[in-house]
Amino acid sequence: MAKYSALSLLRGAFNGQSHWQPAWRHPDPKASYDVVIIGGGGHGLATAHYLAKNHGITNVAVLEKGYIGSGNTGRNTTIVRSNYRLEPLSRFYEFSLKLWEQLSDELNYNVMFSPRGALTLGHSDGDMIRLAEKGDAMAVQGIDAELLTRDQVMKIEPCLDFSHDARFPIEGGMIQWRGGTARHDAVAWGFARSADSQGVDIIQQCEVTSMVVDAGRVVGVETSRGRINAGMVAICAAGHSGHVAAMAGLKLPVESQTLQAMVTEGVKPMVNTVVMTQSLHCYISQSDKGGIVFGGDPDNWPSYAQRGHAVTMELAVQQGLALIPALSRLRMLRTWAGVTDMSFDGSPIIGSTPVDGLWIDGGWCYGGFKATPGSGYLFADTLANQRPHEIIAPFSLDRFERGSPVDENGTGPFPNHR
Amino acid sequence: MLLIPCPHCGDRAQAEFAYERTADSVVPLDAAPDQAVAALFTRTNPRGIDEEIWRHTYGCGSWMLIRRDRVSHAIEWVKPIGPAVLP
Amino acid sequence: MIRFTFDGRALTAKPGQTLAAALLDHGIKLVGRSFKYHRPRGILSAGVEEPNALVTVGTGGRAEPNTRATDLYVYDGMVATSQNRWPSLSSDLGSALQLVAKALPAGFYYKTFFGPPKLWLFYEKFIRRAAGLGPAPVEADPDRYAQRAAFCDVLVVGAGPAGLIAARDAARAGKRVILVEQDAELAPSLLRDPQEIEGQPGSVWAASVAAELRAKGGRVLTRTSASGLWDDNFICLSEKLVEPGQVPQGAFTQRYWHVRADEVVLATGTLERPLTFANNDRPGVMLSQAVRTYVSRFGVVPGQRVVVATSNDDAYLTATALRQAGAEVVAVLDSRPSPAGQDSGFAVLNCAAPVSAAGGKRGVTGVTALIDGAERSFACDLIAMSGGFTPVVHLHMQAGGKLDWDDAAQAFVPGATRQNVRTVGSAAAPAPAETFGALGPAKQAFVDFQNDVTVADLDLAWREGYRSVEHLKRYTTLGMATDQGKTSNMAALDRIARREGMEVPQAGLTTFRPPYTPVSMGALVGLATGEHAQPTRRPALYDLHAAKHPIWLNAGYWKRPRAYPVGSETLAEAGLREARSVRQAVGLCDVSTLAKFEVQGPDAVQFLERVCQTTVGKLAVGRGRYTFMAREDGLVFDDGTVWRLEDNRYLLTSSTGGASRMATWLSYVRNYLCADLKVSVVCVQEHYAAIAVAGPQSSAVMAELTGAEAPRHMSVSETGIAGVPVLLMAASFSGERAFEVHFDARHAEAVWRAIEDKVLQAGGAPYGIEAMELLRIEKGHLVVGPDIDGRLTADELGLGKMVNKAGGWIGAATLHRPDFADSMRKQLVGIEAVNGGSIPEGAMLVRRVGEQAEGHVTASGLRIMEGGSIALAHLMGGHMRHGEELYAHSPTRKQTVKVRVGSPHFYDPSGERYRD
Amino acid sequence: MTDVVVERLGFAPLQLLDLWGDPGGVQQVLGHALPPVGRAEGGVLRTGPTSWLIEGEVSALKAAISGDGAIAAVGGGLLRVRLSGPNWRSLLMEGGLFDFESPAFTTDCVVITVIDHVSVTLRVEGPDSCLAYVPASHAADLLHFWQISAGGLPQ
Repeated sequence: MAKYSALSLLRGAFNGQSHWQPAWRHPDPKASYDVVIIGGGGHGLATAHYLAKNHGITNVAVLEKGYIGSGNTGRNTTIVRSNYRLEPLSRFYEFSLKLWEQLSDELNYNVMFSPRGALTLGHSDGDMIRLAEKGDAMAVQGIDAELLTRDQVMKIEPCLDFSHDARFPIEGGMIQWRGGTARHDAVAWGFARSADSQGVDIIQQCEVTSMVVDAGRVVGVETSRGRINAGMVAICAAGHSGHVAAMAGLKLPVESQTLQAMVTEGVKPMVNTVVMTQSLHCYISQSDKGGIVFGGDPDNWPSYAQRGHAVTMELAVQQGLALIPALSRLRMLRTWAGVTDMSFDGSPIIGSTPVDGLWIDGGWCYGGFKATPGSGYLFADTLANQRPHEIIAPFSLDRFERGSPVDENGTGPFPNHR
Repeated sequence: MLLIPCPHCGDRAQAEFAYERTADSVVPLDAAPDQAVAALFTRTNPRGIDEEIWRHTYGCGSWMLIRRDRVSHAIEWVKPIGPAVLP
Repeated sequence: MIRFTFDGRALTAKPGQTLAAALLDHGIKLVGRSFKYHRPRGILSAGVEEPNALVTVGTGGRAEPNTRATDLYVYDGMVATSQNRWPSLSSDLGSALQLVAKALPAGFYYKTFFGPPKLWLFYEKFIRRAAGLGPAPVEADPDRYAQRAAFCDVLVVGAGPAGLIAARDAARAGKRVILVEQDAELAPSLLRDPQEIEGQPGSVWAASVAAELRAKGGRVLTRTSASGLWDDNFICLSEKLVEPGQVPQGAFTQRYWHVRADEVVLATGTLERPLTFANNDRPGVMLSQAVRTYVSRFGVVPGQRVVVATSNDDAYLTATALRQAGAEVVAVLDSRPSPAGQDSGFAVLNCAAPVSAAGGKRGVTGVTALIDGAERSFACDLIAMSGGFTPVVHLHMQAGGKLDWDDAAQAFVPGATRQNVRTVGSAAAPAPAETFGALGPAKQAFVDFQNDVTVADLDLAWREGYRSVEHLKRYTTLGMATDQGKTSNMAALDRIARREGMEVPQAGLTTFRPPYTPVSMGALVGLATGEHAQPTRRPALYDLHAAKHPIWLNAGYWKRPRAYPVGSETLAEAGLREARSVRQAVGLCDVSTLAKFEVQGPDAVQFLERVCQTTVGKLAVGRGRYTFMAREDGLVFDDGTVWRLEDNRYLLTSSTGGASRMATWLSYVRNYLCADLKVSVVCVQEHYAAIAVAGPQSSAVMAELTGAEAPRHMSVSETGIAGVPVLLMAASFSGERAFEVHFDARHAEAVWRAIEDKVLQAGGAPYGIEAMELLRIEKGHLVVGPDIDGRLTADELGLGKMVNKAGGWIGAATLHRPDFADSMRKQLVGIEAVNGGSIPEGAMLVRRVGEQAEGHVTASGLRIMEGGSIALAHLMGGHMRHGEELYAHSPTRKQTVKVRVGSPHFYDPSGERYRD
Repeated sequence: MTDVVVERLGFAPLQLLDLWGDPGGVQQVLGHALPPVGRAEGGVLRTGPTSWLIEGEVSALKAAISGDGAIAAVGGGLLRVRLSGPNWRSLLMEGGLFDFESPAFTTDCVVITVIDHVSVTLRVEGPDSCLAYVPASHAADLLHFWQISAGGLPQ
């Protein structure tokens, strides 16, 4: 893997940048691999990278039905944070956040992880107490969390509406300074380049059409590019987890729903952090190109269409404008939608399945992007050792029938009730 | 925004409706424990046609079963749910 | 004449001119700076596809950054400012970036800026400042936006000749029609290329069609963009009622339409494609049809010595228009081999295409062309180029339509559709043209003008493996600028196809998502701004409370009084005083927001015993009880009271915050699970106002008010207060003898005043949520949200003894899951500070600071009369840990308080005070 | 110039009739049958598959439906607002979802729909007026919305 550096860019200035090699190969699939990963998004590619890097397992194929990073990896709002209330979640996301902090160097690919701060606003005393509770839960685990007064929030984000008759008055907030954003596509590309350089085959335009099952064990997959045998099959298919799992006769505790996001035309810096709120459902940040990136609620009804509901976006903008009235004259430039696999407690599902040889990394709801390095690392560890890593053990598939959901919001088994 | 044919009111905007759950997630009142757990915590979740329970929440309030395609969003049919209704 | 300013310079415009037209009229060619290299840019187009000429228009709260000068009609007093330059447009320091451009190829930032994240954060500051086009808005928008629904049989998008005819046909067939046009004028193509239609001059004809549509009840909206075409022909339109930055003449600045149409007819026309050659981004390089628009429609000739470069016939019309306007057409470079336009009298050169433009920020000075393999240069001050026509298929694709490849036009045209959408006019049948790829040095040949993406960037991306068109876009940022690739996508596909040696359709296609043109955020929101950003629900007694100037609480959508401070009292002081008056005398509190359901019918008990985890059937008429409800997963999600008013008539109350969830849940159970029951469940949350009266004096107060002995605890009587029939329910949330008075909300004020009089006479006071919280925490009553958090079972909440042992309630079946038997699950306990200090609500419970949390404080209060901090908490295995000492630890608030675990019932645990 | 008048009529005694069976004697009590979905007759509006909103005296009706349904008072929670003048249909299109401009939406038609995020029950009283039943807690918001909107209706 030719090293990326400022120096090599400078060298390119004198050779017309002609020395750059392909970031990854475009190989044909081999007949057999030790591990076949279904899904060439951030999670699948990260799993492949860590299988190779941490466990020396390089006879690995990542199968992608479109092009790498074409699913939710390229369709999110790029937020990275570990500010969760429940211990299994904050512990996992903190593990992931620590990987983010060194990811650009690890991959020799700048994923532009920008720890500009993840700010959650509180609009009432009640909100502030819930924020303190979350911050305290984080802090006792050594995760950074700082409660902010209204004045402190005003210094950090002067663009917010601090008037006292605001519909959502700002009483204060909580910030995780180490949270922020990253460049979503770069994450897929960086993991792909690194995995490829370690020998992993990334096979694009290769759709899995069925599972090959022998004596109750998954031993391979049929694909649009022929049969591929596998020692283990790992599903990293995000919104399509249920569809893929069904090929092995498995029904998952997930429902696929659409999550939309949007971006405005670019303007000079105005939103400094990632702004979220305790009692609303919108999250706002500003991209490096200047666009204000907005996300809101999922559409709350099942869909695989990658096509959102016009009104959901209007509701998200309504909340965003309530917080930052000066956004009114900006224009919405682009909307997009991803298919999310909404699990039945809002937490991911990682680990083994009842089908021998089949493993899953899914159920990420709308939290999958920030999990990318963490889940790749821990899922690779799980696959390599054929047992769940301790940090992801709480997220086993059987937790629902056992009665141990990890329900951050306490809203129960229906995703649209969250 | 879908146009949903309410069995009682005719075609109405989706914003008047709320999706509740899939038909396969209904837990009958007399469900055995295993049956209840299976219904609550597993879904076929097909990338295609499924049957879902919706409510005309901000309209007549009635419940209905909608069979629809989750990729094209085309609605195949809608059936009313609930007690017998006078004309 | 219309007066306006551009970068402070006072200028004039003719009526109907766009800013671009007016600037060209004044000979101003340099209008903006590009995003990445700050290259000088002029005006490329005459429409919404403009990538270069972006300005900020308006001032203060009306300032609109990134407004296309080509899509902005000049109005008197308009203030327009160029963007992304410092200190000025003509001497922009950022343009120094062009010097290092060679070291900044596509995706350069992925290959450098390594090191710790803080370092990237540092670099990013500068990158962010350099990026971002227009200035960030600061002030709130002073204007309003309307949102409106419309329904029609046929919606026609585009009021060109094809659209007008389609709309007229539909109207004549008796259909409801809406016709929308993004331009300020109908049929703008007829202003560019005047022609007679049906015996009338084009624009007269267009006006007569519009008049006919209106006469037949149709709606014709100009300055209106169809931005999104969603499922089932739901279309969003944004209509400019005034120009960007302009002071509205009426109530609104824009109107956002939500249209539902049976059929959508797309007459959206085509966009002209630029040619790709070196320095094709210089001011003075323009699209051919745009040049013609400026000449014929706006009366502006953008150059005097013109080279026309084309791959199709249409550009000859431009040459003709220029000649008629007095400009010199130096040459027509036609890429096609066969002689075309030979009889036009122009110097037509075949097999000819531009390679490189000369000139800088003041505009082009010449062009070098490749003619049959030989280079030749021409001096000129304007290059009018045409690379063919791309149908506007955006809305067609948004509606799930497929695209077909039209080889003659080298363009994608609308194919099969899923929705009732059809395309007419040139968007369905674009004029033939050929493509011939990029010429000249690839590093100077721009494909995406605004984002500074060159052919060299595309080639680099392809070489590095970013071969899918989506990868290419994302790696190079092609098509991601404010024009969304309207002028660049096809050139990129063409380049990929040539590299891969395939046809364009095989090279791929990007999907178009809403909006077609950017939509003001204000329009997406309509009137839901400021204090109306979300609905506010006001209880019936709102005005009465407001007169007392309470401290309000936003409880979900509701406005509720939190405390009624006297004098300079703080919230805490007022809350404590109010709570003490309840403990010592009597208080009254508005609890109208509680969820309330009337459950009637012979099967009402059966229904309620499904929903409630407690028994209901044992209640005698006139009695009530505390109850709680489990979800299907066995965990408690709400609580309340149930009252038997008559044999077959019950009133069920539950939490305010859970009201709509409970209404849906009861309706689901009734209609889906119990459709055969003879039961009626009606939500009466708003019909009944409710006032809680609590305190040792409460029964005396009620007796006085009703003239009868007050009902005993958990009994209900139907009586009257101030002549108003009321339900008098003896129930206590405070721990004192207490009542809830429920009655028709129409009489809310009369009843409140009557009760308040007596309460005041008895030495009591009204109390708000703050006091209510103190009272209920001391008593150990639970609240949905913090205490009943949807994660615990009834047993774990300490409610196990009340569970209906006979079962039958929803949730019983799943409660047998093995992990629920784990005795170290969280359980509800009380905690009390042992060495003073105040227990922080939300704090973690730890054995020692530095250890993991074993629980947390759900609600913190105090012993109301004697002081001392007490709280409710969730604690692992808490029921077995009474007496244990822990710390309530709040690192975020830097507070740590030693606490002892015990019963949650701190006050009158045996319930003595409920009895008179 | 608004051509639409928004008039706050205040509250009235309103009852919700909810049926689980088919009572025979209703026609005799009311003088007409219970109206079908989407329609009103006299003081009775159909609000759902099994429910009717009734203005006026219901004690006789209560007797007639006994065993087949129940009646609950709901009038304290519904503010009645009259929209009148030639532009009432146009006003209702603001912030709406339903086709009030449809020629089929005529006198005694009833619809429950969402306007400005509030669920409202509407009954056409005649060519020039329409009666809205607005949840009392939302009424201040919705009246404000109508007041602003009425000032800027499109031609």
